[in-house]
Amino acid sequence: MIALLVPMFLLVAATGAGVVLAREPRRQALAIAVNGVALSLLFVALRAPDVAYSEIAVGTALVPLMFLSVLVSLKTDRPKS
Amino acid sequence: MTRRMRLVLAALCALMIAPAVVAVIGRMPAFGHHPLPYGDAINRTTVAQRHVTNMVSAVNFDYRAFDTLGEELMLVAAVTGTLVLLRGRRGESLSDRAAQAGERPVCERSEAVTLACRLFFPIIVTFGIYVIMHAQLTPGGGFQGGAIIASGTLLLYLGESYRLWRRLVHSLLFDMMEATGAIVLVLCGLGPMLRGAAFLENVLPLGQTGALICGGIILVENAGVALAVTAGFILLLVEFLEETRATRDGGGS
Amino acid sequence: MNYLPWVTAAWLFAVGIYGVMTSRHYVHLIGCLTVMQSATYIALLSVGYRFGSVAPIFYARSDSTPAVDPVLQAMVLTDIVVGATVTALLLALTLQVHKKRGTVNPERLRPLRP
Amino acid sequence: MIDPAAATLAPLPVAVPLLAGALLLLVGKFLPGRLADALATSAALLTLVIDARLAAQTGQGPLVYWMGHWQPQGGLTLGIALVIGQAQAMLGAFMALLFAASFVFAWGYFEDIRAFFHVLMLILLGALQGFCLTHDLFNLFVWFEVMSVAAFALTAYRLEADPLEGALNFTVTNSIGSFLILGGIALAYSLGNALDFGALAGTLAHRGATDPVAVAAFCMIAIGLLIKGAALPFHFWLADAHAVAPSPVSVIFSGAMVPLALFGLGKIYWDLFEPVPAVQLLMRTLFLALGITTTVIGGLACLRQRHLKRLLAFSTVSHGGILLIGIALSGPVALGGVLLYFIGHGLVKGALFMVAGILLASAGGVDELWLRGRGRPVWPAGILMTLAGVMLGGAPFGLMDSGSRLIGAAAAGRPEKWILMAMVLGTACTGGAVLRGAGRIFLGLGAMAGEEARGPTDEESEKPDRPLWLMMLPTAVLLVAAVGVGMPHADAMVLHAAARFLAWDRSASVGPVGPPLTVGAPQSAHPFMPWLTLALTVLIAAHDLGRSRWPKTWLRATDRVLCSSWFTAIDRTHDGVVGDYVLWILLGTALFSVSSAVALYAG
Repeated sequence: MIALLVPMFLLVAATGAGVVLAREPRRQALAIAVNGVALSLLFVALRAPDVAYSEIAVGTALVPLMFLSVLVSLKTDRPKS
Repeated sequence: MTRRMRLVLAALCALMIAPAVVAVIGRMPAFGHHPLPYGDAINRTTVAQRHVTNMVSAVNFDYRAFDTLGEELMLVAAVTGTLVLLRGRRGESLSDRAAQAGERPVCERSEAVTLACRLFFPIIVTFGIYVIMHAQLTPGGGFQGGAIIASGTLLLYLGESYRLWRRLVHSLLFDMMEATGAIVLVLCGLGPMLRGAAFLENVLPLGQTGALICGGIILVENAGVALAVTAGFILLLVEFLEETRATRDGGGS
Repeated sequence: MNYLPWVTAAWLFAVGIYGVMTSRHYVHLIGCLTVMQSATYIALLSVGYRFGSVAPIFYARSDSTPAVDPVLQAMVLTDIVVGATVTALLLALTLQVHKKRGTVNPERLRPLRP
Repeated sequence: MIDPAAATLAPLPVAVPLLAGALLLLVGKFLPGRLADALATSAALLTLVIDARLAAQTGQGPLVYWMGHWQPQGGLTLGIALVIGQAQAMLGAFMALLFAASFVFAWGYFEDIRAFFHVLMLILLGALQGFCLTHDLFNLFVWFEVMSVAAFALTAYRLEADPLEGALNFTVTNSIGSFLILGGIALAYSLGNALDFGALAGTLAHRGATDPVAVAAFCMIAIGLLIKGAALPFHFWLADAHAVAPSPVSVIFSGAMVPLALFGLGKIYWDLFEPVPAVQLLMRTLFLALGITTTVIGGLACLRQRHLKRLLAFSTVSHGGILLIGIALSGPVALGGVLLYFIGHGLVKGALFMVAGILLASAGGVDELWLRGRGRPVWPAGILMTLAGVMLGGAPFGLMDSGSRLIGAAAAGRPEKWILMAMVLGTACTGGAVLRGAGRIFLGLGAMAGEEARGPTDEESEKPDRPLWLMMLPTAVLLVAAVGVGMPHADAMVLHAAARFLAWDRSASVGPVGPPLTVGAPQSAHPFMPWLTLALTVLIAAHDLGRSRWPKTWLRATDRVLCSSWFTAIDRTHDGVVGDYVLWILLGTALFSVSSAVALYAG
């Protein structure tokens, strides 16, 4: 069990740091999705399938999608002066 | 304050906080060996008392249903707030009709993409519904399934023309769906009181353990959550995607 | 191993707060907030975990099997909803403020100071 | 005893507003705006009635209500309990009253799509009630979060640049606070393996006696609540948010939400962590010091504002500091003072934000200097503002005054001199600032502006679409209540409620009823204190308004003090950059960790 948990925790720690260090917002959206996958794997390892489900659906699909669409609007948006 | 100075001060704070963190981590109960009387009690008693086999759902929708009530109302508040923020400028009318910004596909779709989306959309929705319906038996539930369905509707956005998508995904419908979900949850609390029971008390027949229909009020609450979450997340998606188009024509205000 | 979960949680929290303080783009700042939040997921679930036990689902097995704590999992579920919805709210605020001020640099967004 | 009919009312203060909000969301699109107003107002009034009934019933001890009828089984708590003592019920009733008043005040103002404003406000009301009544740690967090989310959205409701920025600062800082609370909950659970206050307190009492984990759990939860409760150095978001939110919303924020977060801190302390010696030590020292500093700094910052709502926001910070002092003093007398001060301050501050709203709607601005003399057409508002300012400034009548008397009396035997000085100074500064505003706006005094001219401001206005009397009415009602009309025995009542709240045996989550408690109102050792405060208040206002008349040397002397880097530092630190606010949170956390380490070694 430990052999499975340790790398999971480390993976989550690494991907989380990746989200912060990805200064370029588009890459960060991707990093968030990756972090979401890592988190849900960890949740499975921690025997929390329910939580893993929702993390997959929310953390890897919905949230990064919102980020991307907001970035698109920010790019195409001409601020009114 | 410059970013540099901020970082220096933050480093000083970290130096002061670190020992405390280390001390606390050092004294944490051993990982993986906690005594968990609360959880164990629920694990022991639920199957007998509530005829459901998914403890997490039992906690969410029965033991601690009051938390879930608050959680759903928070979802409603957040979605409402987002709608105020995003629709406020575009105006209600625009977001209920299909977008003004004429027929402009988001990207040139090949037949294959459209086909794949049309193929996968029903599969994903079915899966979401399956996850919702088995909340009381296996992992999953109203929240997970709702999120899955919501992200599934995105395939429509990718696969179909924008206008068709907006016709299918009609905001008003989902507004009402979300409100209905919240109302269902509150009534799950108030309903039993009419029969002299306590707020949120499980007064419905519990059914057969392991059957699809079991757990009494858990089913109803699960349905309410499913409604609220599905509609809420779809609304969020719709509004944000709407924004990517509305802004093309100069935002406006 | 004994300390790893708590170290991970603390690490994520610290990294997130570092990102929040140094961010130059509000969308990036929001991403850092989600990292801080994931620290709370890990802390909660690690408290509820127990070696050699199964998920709290007794569909295929008897409920005398030692299982992990379902209460904390329910709490984390709530927590995830909180995270997603607050993120949406923050993103909407960012969009609007960009329309009004023309920037999303946290350093330059200062209420009542045109 | 509690008659069973009343006992069934227990969950309704939470359920009624939430149901009304959900219904409005469903049908709001098809309702005329006025109808939505009426529905929201009546929902708030119904909540008020229910809370009042509960308060009347729980005089002999709290009402324990198990959600879903999950009574503890075999000594194990499975469900969530609401514990409604007289104290909580009174606060709940007061908050419902404030909401009703602010709904009337906003009548027809938010006649927009789908009555979203009412939906959010009603959800906020339900969340405040739940936060106030619950007896479960995680449930407390849930309602905290619901109230935060609704508040974030309401802050940005005007969709102007400043509200959006204010809402962003508000959201980021408070989200960090809620993460901290969750972390604290995780630590507490790892120690106590329970969430119900009763079950948790039992285990913490003997397990956490000298345990850093217990102290850390308390500190994290406390910091989260202090961020919401706007105590130094976590208060920075408040001035930004309250200054830019629509005035009916600011009424709720300043009058109910911020003080309630501090009361929540008190609940956490008394219900859970009081047995931990180190935490007790922290409360007696660190929190008291924080309260004193908050009171003084908030007052001084308040004097330096020209944006009326921002000025009121800082006065909220200052009075929140006084509440924090009362909580840190933690005895029946202090708690009674806190309850009374909570209600009195909420009423007065609510009325003041309503006056600001009246000026926004009728005079078309909220900048004190710009408004000079422009308030004359709405002179009745001036009378209300003056009355409110006098009460805020420590006039010897009204609920606020009785509350501060009790807190002052409880200070005996503690660093009394400092506490009283801080209370006098903070009260006088805030009252003086308000009176200055009243004189300038409604009498056209104070042509020559002082330090406040440098304060940040903006051009803001609200739709002038409401008859003046409709806005004046709730304002007057709140002030009449604040004067304490019809509440001759307020002191005795709150003291009784406070004694009950503290005497209740928490380790067993079922309230055994002891003999009726009678706590006589203590004689304040300093009967002259209110008069001193009032005199100082008037002096400050007169000094700022009469600048053109005072001798130059005197002005130069005072300005040399007020322009010294110590005072201008206050402006410079409130710079509106969220990164700096987060840094301040970090500094506060460092302060907490160092002092708790000291407390652990001392204890």
